[in-house]
Amino acid sequence: MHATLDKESPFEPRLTAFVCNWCTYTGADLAGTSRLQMDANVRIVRLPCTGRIDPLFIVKAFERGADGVIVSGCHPADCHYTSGNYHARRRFAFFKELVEFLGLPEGRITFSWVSASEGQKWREVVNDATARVRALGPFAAYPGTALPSFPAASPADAAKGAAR
Amino acid sequence: MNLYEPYLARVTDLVDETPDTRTLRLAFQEPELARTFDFKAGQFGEYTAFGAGECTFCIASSPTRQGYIECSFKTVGKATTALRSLNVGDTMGFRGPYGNHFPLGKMEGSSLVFIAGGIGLAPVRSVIWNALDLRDRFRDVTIVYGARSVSDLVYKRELAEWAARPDVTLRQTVDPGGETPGWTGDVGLVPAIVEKAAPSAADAYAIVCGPPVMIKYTLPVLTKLGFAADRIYTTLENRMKCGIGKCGRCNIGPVYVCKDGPVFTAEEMAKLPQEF
Amino acid sequence: MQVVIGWEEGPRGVRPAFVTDPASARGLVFDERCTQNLVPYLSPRRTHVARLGRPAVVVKGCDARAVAGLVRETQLKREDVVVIGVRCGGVVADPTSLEALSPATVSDRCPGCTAREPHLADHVVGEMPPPPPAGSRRDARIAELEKMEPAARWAFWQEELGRCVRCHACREACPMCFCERCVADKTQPQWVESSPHPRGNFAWHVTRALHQAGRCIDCGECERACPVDIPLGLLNRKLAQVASEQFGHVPTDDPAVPSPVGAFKKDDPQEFIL
Amino acid sequence: MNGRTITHAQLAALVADLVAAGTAVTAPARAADGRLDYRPVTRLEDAVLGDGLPRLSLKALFLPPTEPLFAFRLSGSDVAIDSVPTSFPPHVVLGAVPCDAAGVQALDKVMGWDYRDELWFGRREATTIVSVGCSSRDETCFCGATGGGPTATRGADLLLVPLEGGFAVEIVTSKGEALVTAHEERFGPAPNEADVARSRAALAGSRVEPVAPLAPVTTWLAEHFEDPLWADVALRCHGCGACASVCPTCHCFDIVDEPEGVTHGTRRRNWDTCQAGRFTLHASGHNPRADQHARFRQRLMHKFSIYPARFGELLCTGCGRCSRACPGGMDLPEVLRTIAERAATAGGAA
Repeated sequence: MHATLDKESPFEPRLTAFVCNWCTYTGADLAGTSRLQMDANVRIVRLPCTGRIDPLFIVKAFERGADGVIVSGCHPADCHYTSGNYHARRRFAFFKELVEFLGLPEGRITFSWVSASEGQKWREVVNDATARVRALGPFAAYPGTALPSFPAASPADAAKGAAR
Repeated sequence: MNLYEPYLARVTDLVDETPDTRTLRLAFQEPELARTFDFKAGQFGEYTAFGAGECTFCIASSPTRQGYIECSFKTVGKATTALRSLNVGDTMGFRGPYGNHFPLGKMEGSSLVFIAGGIGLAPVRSVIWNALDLRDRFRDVTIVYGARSVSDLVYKRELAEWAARPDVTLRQTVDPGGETPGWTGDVGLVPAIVEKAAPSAADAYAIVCGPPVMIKYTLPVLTKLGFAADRIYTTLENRMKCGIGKCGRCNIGPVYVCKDGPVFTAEEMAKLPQEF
Repeated sequence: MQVVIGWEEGPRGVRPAFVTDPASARGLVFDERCTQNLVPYLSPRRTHVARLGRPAVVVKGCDARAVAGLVRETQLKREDVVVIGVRCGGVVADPTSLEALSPATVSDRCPGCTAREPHLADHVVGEMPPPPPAGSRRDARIAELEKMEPAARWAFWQEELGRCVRCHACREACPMCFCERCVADKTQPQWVESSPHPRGNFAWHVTRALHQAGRCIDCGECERACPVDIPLGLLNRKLAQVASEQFGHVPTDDPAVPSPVGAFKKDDPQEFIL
Repeated sequence: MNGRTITHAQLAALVADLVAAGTAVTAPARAADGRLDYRPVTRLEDAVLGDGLPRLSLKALFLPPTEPLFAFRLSGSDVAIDSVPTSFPPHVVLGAVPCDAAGVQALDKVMGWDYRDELWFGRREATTIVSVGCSSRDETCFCGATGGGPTATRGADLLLVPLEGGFAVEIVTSKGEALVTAHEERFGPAPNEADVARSRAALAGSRVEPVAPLAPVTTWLAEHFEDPLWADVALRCHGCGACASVCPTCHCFDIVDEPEGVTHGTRRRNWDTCQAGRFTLHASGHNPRADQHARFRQRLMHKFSIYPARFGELLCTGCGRCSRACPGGMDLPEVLRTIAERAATAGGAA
């Protein structure tokens, strides 16, 4: 997706983090107010609860150019809504197994529990995830539909599209 | 030329007709096209809100008013919501004009009876202004227009204008319960008001647009008044994508609404399968 | 009941039958060609079937799990349908094929089947035939794929999913795709792009498989309906393995057993979470 | 016969010539799962000629399952449109099944009436279709009833009829002739007529068409939009649209905008099917075809009544793919037979 990146500048991945409002977002905020140094590759999307994070959010993030995704929320037993993170845990267990079975490399999606007091842990999650995705390289999994997109301009391409 | 590429047009004006209905006026950006674009009352187009898609409406302005076209629409889906979010100066797309039209030429020298319900006034408005701009070519002009409530009446400024004209008979009505204090029009459903207004069928044409149920109950009234089925015109609103007879979506039995329509006589409608 | 949904001889193999006249009930058959799951015909979307009246449906043990699933998820009242069960010794993959049941022709889901007796049924007919052959080709294929490098696996699925034309036959033929309006048909916002390009196809197949996690009753109709032979059963089966290995859930025709996605345990495995 | 011959070796050389000259060659070829698809090939060995129907029909080459119509860029209040090309580099389809070639030709009518679909015709004009006599009939095929046959030439530019060691080449159109002329050295002299006739007869086989002549069906349909048959015949239809996906003549499509980020997007045309409930669903919630039997009727009507009435030809080439693809066991030959019987009875009564 970033095939046009300047050869001289090393690849810097873009990561999207879906985090719960009560624990991880506060933890990330703490990391910030504590002036912890960390990679600046992550854009945070705040949601009420990990239970609100539909796996389609992650798919959409990749569609729109993310190279990696972080999903993070309250530790088990700490959910603001009692059981949202337990439900999310099962759902993401299925999701993780599914996308890996489809061939998505393991390191592109990171799941973590980060509490409101764990600013330090958030820094580690972010730095580790960024390093993993940096090593994996850009997510270029949608050839032909990346910008600018004119696939199937010739019948041969069309045939490829139809027959593949 | 790729048929599916729209012309670019700029929104030059917008009017909120009702809380959920808006009229956009658009002018083509290509000067040559803006000068030469022509259409006939009743024809439709595909309007683009870029990023959301296209939607199909009849052109609501009159072909006698050159230099712009207008569309009026209710916000119901993705594309109409996006169209509604456009401001004056924004760019939208237009493909058309497509389809057949009201045969106004054939109606010259006759009386015209316009009957519309709700947003159904949009295509009729095009013919009304077309006829009024050529007023001396027609005999009596009668307009019966109804909506659910006073706030659902579209083109309020124009209704006032028509009401004030001595050469137009306008009956406005709202459904029972839809009236407001000070409402001076009729209260009652459109078919009943048509019956009450009893426009003469002598050498007259009727143009009827509105919700299917309104059309269904208005047609017998017109028949009773003496209108022949081949002198009653309406438009069919079917879901379309291409507008040019390819995408297969607007078929009603053997008819391609986009090419054989959208204007049909009551006589033609009666022969169609009841699948609209 | 006013209509019995069963199987009959068709011009090519057996096919679904809708019997409204008791005299025609004699035309109903059950044998190893009765591959189709008839439970999708109970869907309220099938207005043309619903019009026939109160249904009875003939089910194999695996199909009975679909009835149970619909009852579990409050899509169907158990008392609104008469369930006629048939004891099953496995079916062929292709109900129009003329070949007899054999390890080569048996449907991928049958080997090792544990649902041959339809417990949910109001009436069960027939003697228990011998079991289908053991040893799942599908599980072997999954293991093979899992041994590959992710990039090779990705390439395999891009080839397979790349054939998808987004007709959604997999969804329409599925007894458990019961949503009145599928998320893939929603446009505001549009979560799943409707175009059959790699992006849209990936989003759709992830969505379909995931929404069937723990819900899929493994009748194989999605894969059989697919006009371009995408091995959808591999995805369903993979998630069934996860449900079984991680959460101890196996498809069942007991409506009281909760769905593994709707439920949780406090000590569910979470090694993948940092 | 206006004909030539071509040996297997010459045909292999022709494919090599074309590929070397940059002409794309598409032929039925095995996919990774062993099934046939129309796929790009670079050598003759990869092509599977005259031995089975590819999964998707030839229409997919001219109306791809998805294709961009244009891209757009937004900046402030302005929009710029990036066009897609409507002319295409030369392309040869080798080994089209005759019923597929016929389907493409049937679609020229709808794609060309009044408004000319440049994307369709751009590809049509760039493409030379070489059909091969078909030897793979089963009980769902009824090409004979639609005016086709195992060696029918409708829609083909050249037709290859198998002979010992190669093929007889029937030149059908000037485009086909141009291909022969351009590669003169790859073709041999006219074939022995008796050999060709024998080969044709062998391909035609002795099997009886599973469907009677379709003219009475067309007549009956035009008069029976409302009929108890429809509720009956469509019961096992899931409305899944698998039939339309594999059909060589189903051409309904959807048009969608796909934003790619905030400022860019593509408008695409995607296959759609009249079998889907949402196909005719209005934004208001009203659905003129709310029932599956109405949707099945539409498909049948379109193929055997509406299209013939409008364009003078059937929108069906008898390939049988719909029956094979149907998960509900619907069988088009059977439905057509039922209608033909009713038409006969009605004719007798009238």
